Amino acid sequence: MALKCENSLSLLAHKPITGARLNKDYSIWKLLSQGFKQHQGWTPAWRNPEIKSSYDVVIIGAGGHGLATAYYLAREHGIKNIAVLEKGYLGGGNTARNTTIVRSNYLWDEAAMLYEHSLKLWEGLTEEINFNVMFSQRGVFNLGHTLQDMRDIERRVNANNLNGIDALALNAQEVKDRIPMINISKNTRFPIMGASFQPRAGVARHDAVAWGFARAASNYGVDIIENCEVQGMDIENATIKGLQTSLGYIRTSKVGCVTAGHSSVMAKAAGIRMPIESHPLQAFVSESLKPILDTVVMSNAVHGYVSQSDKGELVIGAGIDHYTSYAQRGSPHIIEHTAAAIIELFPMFSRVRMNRQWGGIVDTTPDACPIISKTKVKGLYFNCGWGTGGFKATPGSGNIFAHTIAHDEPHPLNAAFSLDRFHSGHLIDEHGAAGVAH
Amino acid sequence: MSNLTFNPVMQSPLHHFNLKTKQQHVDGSKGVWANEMPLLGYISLRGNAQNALFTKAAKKALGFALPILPCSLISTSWGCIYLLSPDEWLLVCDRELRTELQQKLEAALVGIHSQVIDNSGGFTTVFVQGKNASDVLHHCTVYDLNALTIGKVVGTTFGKTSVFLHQHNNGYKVIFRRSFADYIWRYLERSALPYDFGIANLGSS
Amino acid sequence: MSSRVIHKHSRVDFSKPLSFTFDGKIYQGFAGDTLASALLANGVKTIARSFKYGRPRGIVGAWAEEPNALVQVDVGARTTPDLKATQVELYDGLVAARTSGWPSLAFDLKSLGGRFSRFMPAGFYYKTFKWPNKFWPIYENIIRRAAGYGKSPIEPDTETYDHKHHHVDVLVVGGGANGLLSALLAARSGLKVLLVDDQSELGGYLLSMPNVTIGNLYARDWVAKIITELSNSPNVTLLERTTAFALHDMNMIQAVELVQDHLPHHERKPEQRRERMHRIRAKQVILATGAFERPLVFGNNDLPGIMTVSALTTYFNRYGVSCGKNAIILTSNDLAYQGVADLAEGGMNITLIDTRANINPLWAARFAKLGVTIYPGYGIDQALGSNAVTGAKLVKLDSIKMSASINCDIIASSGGLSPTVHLFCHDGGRPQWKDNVLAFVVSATGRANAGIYCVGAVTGVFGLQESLSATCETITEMLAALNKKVESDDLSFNTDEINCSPAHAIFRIPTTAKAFVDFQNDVAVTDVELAVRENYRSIEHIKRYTALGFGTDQGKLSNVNGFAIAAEMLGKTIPEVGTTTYRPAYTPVSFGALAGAHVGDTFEPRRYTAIQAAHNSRNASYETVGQWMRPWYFPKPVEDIHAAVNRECLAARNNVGILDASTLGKIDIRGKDVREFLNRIYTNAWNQLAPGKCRYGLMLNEAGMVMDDGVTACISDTHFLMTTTTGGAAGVMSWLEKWHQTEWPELEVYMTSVTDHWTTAALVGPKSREVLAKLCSDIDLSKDAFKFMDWRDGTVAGVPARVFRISFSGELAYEINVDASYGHYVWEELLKAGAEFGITPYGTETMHVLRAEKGFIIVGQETDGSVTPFDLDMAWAVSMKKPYSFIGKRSLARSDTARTDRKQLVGLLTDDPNFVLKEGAQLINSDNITPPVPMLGHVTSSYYSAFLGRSIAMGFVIDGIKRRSDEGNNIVYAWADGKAVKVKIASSVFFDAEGARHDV
Amino acid sequence: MFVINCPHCNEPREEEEFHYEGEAFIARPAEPETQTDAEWGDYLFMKKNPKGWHWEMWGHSAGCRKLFVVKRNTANHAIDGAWTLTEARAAYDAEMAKI
Ligand SMILES: Cc1cc2nc3c(=O)[nH]c(=O)nc-3n(C[C@H](O)[C@H](O)[C@H](O)COP(=O)(O)OP(=O)(O)OC[C@H]3O[C@@H](n4cnc5c(N)ncnc54)[C@H](O)[C@@H]3O)c2cc1C
Ligand SMILES: NC(=O)c1ccc[n+]([C@@H]2O[C@H](COP(=O)([O-])OP(=O)(O)OC[C@H]3O[C@@H](n4cnc5c(N)ncnc54)[C@H](O)[C@@H]3O)[C@@H](O)[C@H]2O)c1
Ligand SMILES: Cc1cc2nc3c(=O)[nH]c(=O)nc-3n(C[C@H](O)[C@H](O)[C@H](O)COP(=O)(O)O)c2cc1C
Ligand SMILES: [Zn+2]
Repeated sequence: MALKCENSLSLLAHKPITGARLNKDYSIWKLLSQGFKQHQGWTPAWRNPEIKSSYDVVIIGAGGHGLATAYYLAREHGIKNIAVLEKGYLGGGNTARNTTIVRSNYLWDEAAMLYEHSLKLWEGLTEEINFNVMFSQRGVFNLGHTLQDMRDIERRVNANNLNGIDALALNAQEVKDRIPMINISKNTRFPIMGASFQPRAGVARHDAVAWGFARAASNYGVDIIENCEVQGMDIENATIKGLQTSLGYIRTSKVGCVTAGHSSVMAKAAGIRMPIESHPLQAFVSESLKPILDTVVMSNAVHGYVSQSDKGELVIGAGIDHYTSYAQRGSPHIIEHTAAAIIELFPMFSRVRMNRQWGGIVDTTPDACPIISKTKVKGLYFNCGWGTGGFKATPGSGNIFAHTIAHDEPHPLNAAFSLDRFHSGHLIDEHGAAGVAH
Repeated sequence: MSNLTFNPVMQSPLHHFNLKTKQQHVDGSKGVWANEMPLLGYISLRGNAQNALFTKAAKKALGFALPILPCSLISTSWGCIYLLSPDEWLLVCDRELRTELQQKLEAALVGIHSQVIDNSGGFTTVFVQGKNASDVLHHCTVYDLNALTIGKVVGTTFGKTSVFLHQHNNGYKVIFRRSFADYIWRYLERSALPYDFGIANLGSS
Repeated sequence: MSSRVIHKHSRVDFSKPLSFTFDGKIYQGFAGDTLASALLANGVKTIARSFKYGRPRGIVGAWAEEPNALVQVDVGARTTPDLKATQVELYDGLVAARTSGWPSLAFDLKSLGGRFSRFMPAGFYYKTFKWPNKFWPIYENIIRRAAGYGKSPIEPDTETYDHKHHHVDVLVVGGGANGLLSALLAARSGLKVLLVDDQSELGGYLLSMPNVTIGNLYARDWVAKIITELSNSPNVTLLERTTAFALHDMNMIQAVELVQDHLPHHERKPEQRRERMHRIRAKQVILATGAFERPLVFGNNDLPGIMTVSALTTYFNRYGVSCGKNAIILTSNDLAYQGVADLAEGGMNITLIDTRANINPLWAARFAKLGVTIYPGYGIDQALGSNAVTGAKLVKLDSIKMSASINCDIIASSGGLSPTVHLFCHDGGRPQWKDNVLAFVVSATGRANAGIYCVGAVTGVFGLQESLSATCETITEMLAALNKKVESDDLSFNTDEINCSPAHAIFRIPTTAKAFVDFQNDVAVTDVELAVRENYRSIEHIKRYTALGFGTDQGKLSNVNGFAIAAEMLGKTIPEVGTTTYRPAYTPVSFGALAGAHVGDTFEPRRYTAIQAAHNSRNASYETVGQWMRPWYFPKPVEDIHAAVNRECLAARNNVGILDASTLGKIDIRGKDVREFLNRIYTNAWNQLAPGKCRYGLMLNEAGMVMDDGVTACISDTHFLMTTTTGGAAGVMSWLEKWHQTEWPELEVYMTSVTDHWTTAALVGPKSREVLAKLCSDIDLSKDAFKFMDWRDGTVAGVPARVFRISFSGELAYEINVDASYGHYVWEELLKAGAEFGITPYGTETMHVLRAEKGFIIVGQETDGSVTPFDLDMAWAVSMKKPYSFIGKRSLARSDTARTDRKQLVGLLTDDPNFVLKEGAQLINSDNITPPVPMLGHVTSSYYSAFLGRSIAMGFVIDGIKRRSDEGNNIVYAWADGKAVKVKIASSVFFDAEGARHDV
Repeated sequence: MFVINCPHCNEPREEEEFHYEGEAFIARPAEPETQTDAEWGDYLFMKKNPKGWHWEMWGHSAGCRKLFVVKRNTANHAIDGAWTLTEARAAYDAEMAKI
């Protein structure tokens, strides 16, 4: 049932690193010494193990969430014999495709606590996994363009502050003061009336997150098996026994399914129904530019959001394509509209050029909140439904999902995100006031 | 209080662009010409095209059989009947004829499941012509105007909104809802700019 | 330092000199030049500095493949970053600047760091900049400043863009030999053909090899002949300077045309676009996109003065530019030979290094005549020179023995052709590796069922004669599938080409010097090696770890070399390694072109009512509601919003106000089952509502949450008029249709939107009856004849009108509906008639205050998709007894939804009557703020009520309905702006609970 | 970017004229009140969301405003056909009977 707020902050405290298994050898000193040796001495970031016929826990899907889950299972729950199975290359799903926005300024307590837990982990992640994930707290603005937007912003900012999450409500001029390039003219179609701003929010290097977790998990002995597709589930008496994969049968009594856009396919294999629809979500990058935008700007009303990466390209996210699809591509009018939206916010970007455009498959739920849940199959757990906004949750999600799997019991932070809510009606509707969740 | 006298004035949806004062005689000097055909009568009609009672009654009232093929229209002595959907028609006529037509229809359709609505305040028509007329519309709509043969009407997009299109004599009729008029006209003007755009005196073409 | 060669086939017009500026220096070029050809002609070698190491870089390619020469073109509002100098057509007065190199091109500070390049291998940043953690922002700042090429403009664009939609039988992409021939054959059979080519001139690579003959014509004349015929065909459209940059599902191609960028400023017309995006829906697409020659990888291969053979040849033949006097040509194939011959004939001093031990004797003989020195079986170990190439150190490949160094001022290499397969792959297609041509190619008719055909070099057929014949076959097959045939008698394409001997499968020459694969991202062979060593073994990992192919050239020259080198390191074959995914854009495309006309005024529709002009004339300030622009308030001079709203509210309560309510959705519903239909759609019951009466209704979604509300009038037993919220109108209309079409087709109802037809003026206040009476003589307006919640037909100001006596303010009020054509007129008549009573137009803000005083909700403000009618304390609007389970009913009974301690809507009063709570303030139980603080709900609406002389608010509170009447438990705190303010939970009806005011 | 044949307008039209309306043939329980919370929740929220052939509804929002059914492959965007609701029902039932 609903999470009680009183004790939630204590849940955010993170366990100190135990065990010295973590390979600490990424450092400036190692880099210098390797520089003199033509870098011949670097070792694989993660092992390439032979697949075993049985594991204590199998995680399906080596996206950021799956890898983080495996890492925390090994590190915090002492489970030794873990595999992560990935049908393609690790980190190649939505983890490779997202616009990397990390924030925790969600409206409802349950969601805010979940994402704040994650944000806290982000803040120490580079150090913890000894891999620079380039988490850059350059702040995120959520713009408001109507009176109702401004009410919603006020509501969310107040809720955030009461939950101990940093957030500010700004008026249009204050937005302009912080982002001099932005167009706050009253004559635009959707004049900017203000924004919420979370200073601790920001962006991270998406690939580094997958690789860093892969390396860290591998160091703890987790077997990461790429090019291994799970094709069926062996379930007896509503209990998971094993998995059919493209590399053969694997015995196991615990399976964590973290397959994002493909969750319905996995659910079908398990005979479970999911409140999920898979949609294309597209994004694009401009050519690389000298620094011009040092924060992240999101707007639901005009349907676009933008930041500038450390490499210099503008990273721009589009709206979702309405139809369902697994094809990792969408329709061009969505991109066209997004470009128009960006010009509406930043008219000077009209002559900047799109370099590359792509799509991912997002697993959307009716309430725009994830599912982190046990299922009616014993030993089978699902972590999905992150939709357009799960990158930011990567460490937090892995952390509490590992707990859920290890204890066969939800972590207090994900108790509210179980599948039951679609029956009881206890949805955590983030559509209403938080809008699109990136 | 029965001695009230008023002089009601109508304004068309594009009234505020003062097109009348800008209109010119249509000639070959410009690539595109357009103007509003203001204040026509528009009647929405719904009914079951498969129901012979309905079609017969409509025919009796209108003097013409309803078009029933997809995307078809017929021109009548008093205007046009557009099929918008298998069970929906739009009747466009001179404003003066509207009430009579509506009443005739309503009378003929008594007892037959149908809907007759005066929607005249809600629509307007813009006529687009000139040698680049179809070019300009190809900037505005995703529909293939080559497929818009005579006798055909299609509902399609116009910029980010939607319209009905009908090729008529030497140009196109673009029919749309009043509240979008400002946007549609601006979009049209903007699209026509490279072709040289004139406000047509529709009486003169 | 001009190095022009003048020959008759060059495409440059030497009679038209142009002047231009690069990096502050003025140069001369000619019409027909690109910026790149003009710079090369002027002896400018270094155009850029490399991204990571600051190494000097020159021009490598001649077109879209160029990795290095990114320039900033123009200044001010027109400045454009990151254009490839090879694709910028020269015009008089063009101003361009470098995008890298600080403080100058000649000396780049990064090159100092470049000496430490050994410490900056691929992905080094993942391993460092971590200590101490808190310094990361500082490190990051430095990284950011080092990154990036050109500068974004900082002024808004002054030029415009648009989109044009095309629907054609055949789209040909690429205007080279094979594209032109395809277009010709398709056009002759009567099909509607569109051909796009990205260059300024049609002809493709034939423009670079003008001396080849096809039949009895020189290539250039052959091209001209075809173009003439195509231009004269009414069914053909040719678009030059138009890049097809994306191919989407079902053959939707986006192509961007550069309309005026190639013109000098004074010739650009403000009414013309800068760029136009063509969206082409083609029944058949013919990809004739050609190929790019990839360079070979060797030591120091990034020095200025090193380019591809085809680029060197192109500059020479097409642009009349000799890039050097003494050239070393390094090749692994015969394809480069024709160019070599042309260069040698043109007087260039050439040393030919072929990695193959055996040279095709026909060529060898020809080269001997031309004085070309040949080194068979050799390679280049490394280029020599510091800022530009001065020579090369050769290596004998079979023995890997170093050999002599040779001086030169230019090196050109060819590792074979990489077909331009990009578009083929955008919608999921995959290219296939073909060993015999050492290339990823696409099949000519492999996707014919999708209407995609491929011709020319893109299919891996590189011989001209062979490709033209194959093109004929492919097009014949395409036409046959359309029941047409090739209408042509001149299908012989004998060329004077010498047959090719097999190419050498070599991609890099092993060396100890730094050898670059991807110039733009400074990816060296050692980086690929390192990636593999560190287990980034998938080609996608290699791409992502090293940034290979990540640049603005998207690896057009580097990808295949990268795949091959990776294959070598992984011990796999190239097809086993595979390619990365080709994605749009083929070449970059401006946001402006993507947006087209959807900017500024036409970004999104603004919907206006018929009374807009009247509101403008009264100085309305507007609020955006859905797509509509609604008057928000009407400030008089010096009034702020508060003063204006207070005045407007008092006028409505004390005298008479008037509101434009035309934006409310209106749906006419007819049929014998209309009552049943409404029973299912709304929460309340509709069986008893008599004609002439109106009723308020709530609509839920199937999850039981409130989605819309409004008043619906019974016109007759089979005819109702529904009103909806402004923002919800379109959604409700589709909602009704959806239920009717999918679930209840048996119900006899038709619905039609009449929102736009009616102008609605709400006349509100105690004087409203008197005002209306002045304009309306045919409705008996007396209290008992025309009751609250009645409607009547009549005339107002001489116009037929439907008048509703309903009230969203609690006052006596009439909503007057007239044909919108008369809307403005009637509005003005109402204002005239009301003048004596001080009639006051008011906007949405006053409307909100008036309704809040009465505790009426606004859907979207009081509701957020998580609110049931019971949460709103509106059980009175729900009839649980209707036989059909209305939409959303069952959901209300779910365990969580049925809880009685949910958040519920109540009134809220502050102690200080002048303190107006913030809308969005959170409600909490105490003013002791130590996060996390449990939240009870929030303030949804809050205003100062001038009429009540105090602030009022509404909001949700857990268990609020009970707490409202629990004296000991009715205090909460509203938290906003960092402080908590005490509020009392109260009834949300702040006055006139009994409704006396509207009942007069 | 699809081209969809509207069975009511009887011609292929661009995707932008349409609005996606989700999985087709989700039947509303005849007697909602007798459903358990779980059954009702399944009806409300659970989706087939197949990777592969999908029976779905589209509305011709810029055209005839009718809803109709499309069978589309969500893995590669191929479209097998489009039918009116009534026509599609028969085809759908026949296909489901085979499974
Ligand atoms: C364009 C775009 C922009 C986004 N922007 C943001 C943003 O700004 N901020 C944010 O927080 N979120 C964003 N997101 C959402 C975010 O990317 C995802 O929520 C998040 O990455 C999900 O991570 P994951 O590890 O669960 O999934 P994934 O990274 O998709 O991993 C799932 C893995 O499962 C594998 N898999 C699937 N089926 C099988 C099988 N049968 N056997 C084996 N393996 C299988 C897949 O190959 C994949 O690698 C965006 C998403 C997209 C597409
Ligand atoms: N040596 C070389 O570098 C080289 C390169 C290409 C072709 N060729 C030879 O030239 C002859 C003709 O070849 P072909 O007709 O197949 O190709 P081509 O290269 O002559 O023509 C292709 C044309 O398509 C254009 N193009 C490519 N992608 C485009 C896009 N997305 N949008 C618009 N335009 C685009 C190119 O700029 C070029 O003008 C053949 O003999 C071929 O082998 C040689
Ligand atoms: C944050 C971010 C930044 C990116 N920047 C670039 C870029 O600069 N250049 C580029 O070619 N691709 C860039 N990409 C896109 C990837 O090349 C790739 O398209 C994406 O990861 C999806 O994978 P796919 O195209 O292989 O399916 C970026 C992707 C992300 C998520
Ligand atoms: Zn249709």
